[in-house]
Amino acid sequence: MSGYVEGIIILLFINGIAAMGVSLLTGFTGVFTLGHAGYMAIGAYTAAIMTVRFGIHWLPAIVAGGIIAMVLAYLIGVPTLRLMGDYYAIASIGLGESIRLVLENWQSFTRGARGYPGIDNYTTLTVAAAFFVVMAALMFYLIRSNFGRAFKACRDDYIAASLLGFNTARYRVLSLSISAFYCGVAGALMAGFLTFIQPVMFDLNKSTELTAVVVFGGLGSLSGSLIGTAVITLVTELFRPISQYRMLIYGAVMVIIMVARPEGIMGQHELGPRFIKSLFKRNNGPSKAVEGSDGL
Amino acid sequence: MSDILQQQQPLLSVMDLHVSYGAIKAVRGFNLDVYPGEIVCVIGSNGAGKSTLMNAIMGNVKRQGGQVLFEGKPLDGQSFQIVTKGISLAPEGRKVFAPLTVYENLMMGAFPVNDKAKVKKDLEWVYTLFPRLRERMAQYAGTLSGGEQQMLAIGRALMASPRLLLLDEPSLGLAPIIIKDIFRELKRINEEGVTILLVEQNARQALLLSHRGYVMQTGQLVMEGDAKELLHNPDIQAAYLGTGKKTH
Amino acid sequence: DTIKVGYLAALTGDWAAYGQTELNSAKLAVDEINAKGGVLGKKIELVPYDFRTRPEDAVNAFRRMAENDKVVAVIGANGSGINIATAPLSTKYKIPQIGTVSTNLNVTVTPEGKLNPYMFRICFTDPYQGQVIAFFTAKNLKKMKAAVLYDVGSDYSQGLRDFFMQSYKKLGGAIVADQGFRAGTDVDFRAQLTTIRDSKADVLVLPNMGKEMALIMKQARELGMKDIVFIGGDGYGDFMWEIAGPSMEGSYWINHVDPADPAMKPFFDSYKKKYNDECKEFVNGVLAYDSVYWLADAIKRAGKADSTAIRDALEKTKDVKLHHAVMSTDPKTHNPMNKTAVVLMAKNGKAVYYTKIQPK
Amino acid sequence: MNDTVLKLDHVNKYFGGVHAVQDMSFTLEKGELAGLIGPNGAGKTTIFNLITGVYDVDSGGILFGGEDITPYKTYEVVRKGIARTFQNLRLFPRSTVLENVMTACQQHYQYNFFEAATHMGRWKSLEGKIREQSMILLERVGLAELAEQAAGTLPYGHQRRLEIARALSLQPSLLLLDEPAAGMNPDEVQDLNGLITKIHSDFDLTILVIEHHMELVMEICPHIVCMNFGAKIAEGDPDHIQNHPEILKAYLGEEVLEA
Amino acid sequence: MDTLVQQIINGLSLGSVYALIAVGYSLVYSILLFSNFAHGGFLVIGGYICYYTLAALGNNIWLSGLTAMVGAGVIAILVERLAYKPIRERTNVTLYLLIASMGMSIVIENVFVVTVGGRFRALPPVIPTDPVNFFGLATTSAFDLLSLAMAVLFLTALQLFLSKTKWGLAIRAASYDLRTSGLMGVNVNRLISIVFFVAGFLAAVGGIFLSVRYTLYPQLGFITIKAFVAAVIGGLGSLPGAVLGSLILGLAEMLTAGFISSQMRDLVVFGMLVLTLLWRPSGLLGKQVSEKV
Ligand SMILES: Nc1ncnc2c1ncn2[C@@H]1O[C@H](COP(=O)(O)OP(=O)(O)OP(=O)(O)O)[C@@H](O)[C@H]1O
Ligand SMILES: Nc1ncnc2c1ncn2[C@@H]1O[C@H](COP(=O)(O)OP(=O)(O)OP(=O)(O)O)[C@@H](O)[C@H]1O
Ligand SMILES: [Mg+2]
Ligand SMILES: [Mg+2]
Repeated sequence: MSGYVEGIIILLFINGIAAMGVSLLTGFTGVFTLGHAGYMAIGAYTAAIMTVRFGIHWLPAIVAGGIIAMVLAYLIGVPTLRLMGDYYAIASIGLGESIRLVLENWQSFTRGARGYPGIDNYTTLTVAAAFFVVMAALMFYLIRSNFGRAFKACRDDYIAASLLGFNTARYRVLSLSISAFYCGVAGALMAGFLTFIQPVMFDLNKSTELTAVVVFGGLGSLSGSLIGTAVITLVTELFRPISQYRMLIYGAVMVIIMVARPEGIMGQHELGPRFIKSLFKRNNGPSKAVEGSDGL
Repeated sequence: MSDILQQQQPLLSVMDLHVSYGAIKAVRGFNLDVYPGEIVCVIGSNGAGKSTLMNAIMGNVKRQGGQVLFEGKPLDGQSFQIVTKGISLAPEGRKVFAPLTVYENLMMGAFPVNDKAKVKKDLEWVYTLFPRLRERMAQYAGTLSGGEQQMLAIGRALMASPRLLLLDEPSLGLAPIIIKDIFRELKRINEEGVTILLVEQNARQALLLSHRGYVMQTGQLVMEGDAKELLHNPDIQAAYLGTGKKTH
Repeated sequence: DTIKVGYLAALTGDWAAYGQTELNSAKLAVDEINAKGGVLGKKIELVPYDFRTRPEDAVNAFRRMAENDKVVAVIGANGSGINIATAPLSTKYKIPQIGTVSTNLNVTVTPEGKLNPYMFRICFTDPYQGQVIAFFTAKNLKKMKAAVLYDVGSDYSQGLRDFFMQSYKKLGGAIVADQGFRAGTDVDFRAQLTTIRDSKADVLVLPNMGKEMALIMKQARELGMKDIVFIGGDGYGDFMWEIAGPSMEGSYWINHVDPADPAMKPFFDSYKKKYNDECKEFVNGVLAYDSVYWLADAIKRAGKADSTAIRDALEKTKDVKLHHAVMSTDPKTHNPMNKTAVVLMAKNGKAVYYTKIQPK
Repeated sequence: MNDTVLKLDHVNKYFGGVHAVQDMSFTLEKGELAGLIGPNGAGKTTIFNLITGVYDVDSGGILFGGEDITPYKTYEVVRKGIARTFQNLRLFPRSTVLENVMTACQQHYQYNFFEAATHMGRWKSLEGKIREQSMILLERVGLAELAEQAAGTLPYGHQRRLEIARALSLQPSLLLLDEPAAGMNPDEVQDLNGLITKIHSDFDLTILVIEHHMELVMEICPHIVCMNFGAKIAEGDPDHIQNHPEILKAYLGEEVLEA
Repeated sequence: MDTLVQQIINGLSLGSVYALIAVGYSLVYSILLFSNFAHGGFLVIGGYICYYTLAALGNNIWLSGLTAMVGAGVIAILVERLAYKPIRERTNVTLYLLIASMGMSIVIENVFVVTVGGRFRALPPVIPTDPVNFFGLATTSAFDLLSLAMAVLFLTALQLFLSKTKWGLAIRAASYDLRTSGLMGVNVNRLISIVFFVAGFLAAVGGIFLSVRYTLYPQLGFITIKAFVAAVIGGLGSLPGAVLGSLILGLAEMLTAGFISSQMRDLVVFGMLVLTLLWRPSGLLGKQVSEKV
């Protein structure tokens, strides 16, 4: 495999992990976020500082990146997740930007906006793939369990959910924490991939991209989120030779996918025999037919 | 009575209507005529396609086949165009505008009417019909009780001063006494010249009120005829009117 | 059969204005060289890639240049963060890269002091520029009370501020106000300027990009700060006059290039002719243009279009005459040696040569 | 047998100027099947909302099994054993019929996060149980064939039954049904009658049902509470209620039922 | 004391710039209930139209301003027709609209990047920016007074339209339920087009103001983020809320930067956003209709 392709695949794995996290929160729990790049930043800096400054092995450092992001998300989530819909979304812009701001200003620890160079190149294809496979398996399992149903209940109708005995606030915070863990790990892997990180890498554009791939993969479809990640990455790579028109196409693809398939590439189905069967049933499954109340 | 009607041109005719949702065929080749001055009801069990029929007439769901004529002319286009022709619908499930007040909801109903004096008169009439709405004029519709919302939905449809009034399960969630009031009032407005097409689960009441009735089953027409005849048809009685058991 | 040279340019995103000018200028240089027969008898072919101002995208672009396009060298990008991220790749693929305006030390030398053997730069560095600004402020202007207003989110800005403050304090100056902002969402600097006004600073140092500096000056004058002197770094661009207008008058700009230098005139003229546009982001334009010439010279000296040989030739650069300067590279740091800084002064609607500085 | 399951003790609730529930008191004994009737806007649904903690009471107490449940949050109340259906349907429309029930059913077959994320431990056996239980309930309400259909596409009447199944799967001791027969034709109401009496005895439940279909309430509820303007106006057996002059006037209409 | 007054004036004038943007943004939110991230794009379109027509029409700000407003309004309608209408007709999940609007904003930005380039362009000083002195206490620019006046003017006009006409009522009804509004005889598509026209129109006003003050470049729309935040603080869909939120945000930013820490300005601002929302979950003037169960 050429290094170029390998680089893209590693990036796909990393972004895929982050997208799964956002997918859990936005697609399955119905909490719309525009700030998750902030948690990637936390993961990246934790891993970078642990490996470079304290000489800790990269494996615990990556896990620690995820955990610190998770703890922070929990602390942030408890008060803020009481906000609903666009209100949380806008607040999350603020939260993500605030994380970045702290990293930029805390120069003694993070070296500020100038970035953190000299990180070990520990994210090899094998490492990225291993993390991806394990975390994807866990996430696919999780959504097909009692927790998965609870998240979806909170998404679809939080009043009904609480009347089925779910502590919806708790599940929202839990979902946020898990998603932050995923983003944290993705960030830590990113640090080892690029060997250099800068707060500006984790800006609003990055957050937006994470949410965008989840939405047009299909809200409530994990495989959809991964396909969305692949599509976006491939679009930007394939069109690289036409350099400056690339972002124009990127934006247009985003619009066209939403217009052509507002429910996202996968709707809320998972890639599998059932989905493939439904493709041949002349109609695009039950999701389209349902009107009425919906998440968010 | 219906013989005389038959000689006139129908106000509304639905011919060979087909509607489906994805793979589900909700209405398959339904026919129906409503003559001026009539009250016509459509009865049928859950999921028979009655609401779909109403929505298809209003241009609120896509018709896959067939035709709808109003006064002999094709009734096409989107719902807002259909409304201006003098048809209004009180939809199933009430669909009141939750963040608007009761008064504002009623004024939305009067949207196609440009005559201010007429709107005022109608408003007064609706308020008399449902005194509860007058009491709750300034309350947000979303916080009304279920029955109050139903009154509002009917009132809102009346505010459009339609020539043809479509009602989708008007009695849903209403107290017995209110149902009686409403049915009495429907009779009265019908006598004033408003033609009514009604979908009801409360088939007995509906047939008692109507001139003619249609029975719908899995999207198809299974029987039509004079309301009184349907009321006494044993099959209908068995299937839609309960077994005739009464509570006292 | 051509010599392929990669170009990393920010063609989209926040730096697009600078990236587009760089690419245009580089193309101009390539055309000129090719028109004269190319180097070693071969024509140079530019392979430009955009990187969306994102390091992870730049890394992919670099790999693609190295593997698919088989470039012998890479020029760009107009941001240090990008070059620090691509540095390991330049070593891995043994492809030299020339940073145009990559002023961060860590582009060529790691924090541990190890040289990135394949990374070069044509510009001077942040510490050097910071030192120049401090020196000029304290020694030439004799102003000892300075305020700084910098972009918290920019590596360039933060670096320049740090190094300026270090040197300035050493020279006995006092920082009476140290204010920050964030480019992108912040366009209104009056709160910071009000604080600076109250601090009675007699000079305001602006280690920023052109647009922000222009807005700051304009707003400062609006706030009635009539006497304060503005000093900025190499973010200067002629477009700032359109934004700030008369507020520019009397400000000083440390720069790589003197735009009025007769040696530069042909470049500006052909740029205008080719693109029907002034080269307003001229620092980027000139440095990109000369980077191509520098690289062409190195290839010639190497005698073959082989990337390792080119690297060696770049490292051995000594007194190579480019358009904007005479270039020598320090083999230990890959920084330009003894590159004098030009100080421009804004006067009567344009920036004119004021002095040259080379602090010890 | 004679222990009190639910006791409302002088409960009051205001919405701005509207005194929606006025000094309401009644009790339900264990195993009762009671009806709550009254004109539109009388405050019936509000009572359900107060019991389940969706709204807070302004004054008074609500005792469930002797314990005052007014301070509890909704989900805590539910876990104590109260389940309800909604006047305005509140299913998860995009989920399948089966998933709707499983979501509720899982409350009684909890396994932990680790097991959920790895599908190890009790995951397999408990998921099997949840599915099995849910199917049993769907069969009870006659929806087993539609298990894989999205709930939002079911006809209205079926959705009501699904809500009942979902509430039942919480294994409550008190079941609150808010207009379960709305939108059903008389024939279907008859079926529902049967269903309610059947689950009442089979699941050993106490049931309180709000209905405007008198043929249902009068037939199956030996104990009826009637309210108007937020206050109780009568309580008793069907005969008592049907002949109560105030109820005739305010609610049933003078000539009862038959038009 | 002087400083405080000056910072308050600074804050109010920054707030009035936000207000111009926030009103248009809130207007679209009030009908389609989604955050139209392409609003910043409309603003940029207005700015560029004005820039180029100014050059062509010999610096006549009234003429080119009008062209820009109408132009941006028409483009806003087109964007709605092309990108939003097909989505809203098929689903009522507003998130999809939101993503489409993000895509649209990327498209608009990059259309300008590839056509006119990323260069910063300054509009000629067609709007006066001379310093205005308040009793020797504080200084601001004439420009800020003008933009506050504009914001208030448009707000009042819009507010009257929304509360006094039946079309205004229809907008509010449609924002809750498009289909049922159609059943009331409201031509929903036309209504939405009108709303987008007005939003584009307003965006162009903002665009012209911003480009005069802060220069024009394809990413200019990005600064609307702060205006979004302001609209949220004020209560989404509430126009007076948008103005109130803007002024509060402007003040908070300036006072933070002036007296707490300029480096941490955003942190404090977003902290305030969260606190405000925790105190009033639908913003200061947002309507809180509790859901009936
Ligand atoms: N939005 C929808 N998507 C998919 N299927 C639908 C949708 N709406 C209705 N259906 C299906 O179409 C059929 C007819 O439904 P419709 O609502 O017209 O019945 P109805 O006669 O009004 O029933 P009810 O008496 O319960 O109101 C049913 O099988 C229903 O499941
Ligand atoms: N959140 C609220 N805000 C304001 N008023 C409310 C609210 N909820 C209910 N009400 C009012 O309280 C009264 C009681 O409402 P409730 O829903 O309990 O009536 P109900 O007895 O269930 O009527 P129905 O049989 O029509 O469903 C009604 O008049 C209603 O308008
Ligand atoms: Mg129906
Ligand atoms: Mg009720």
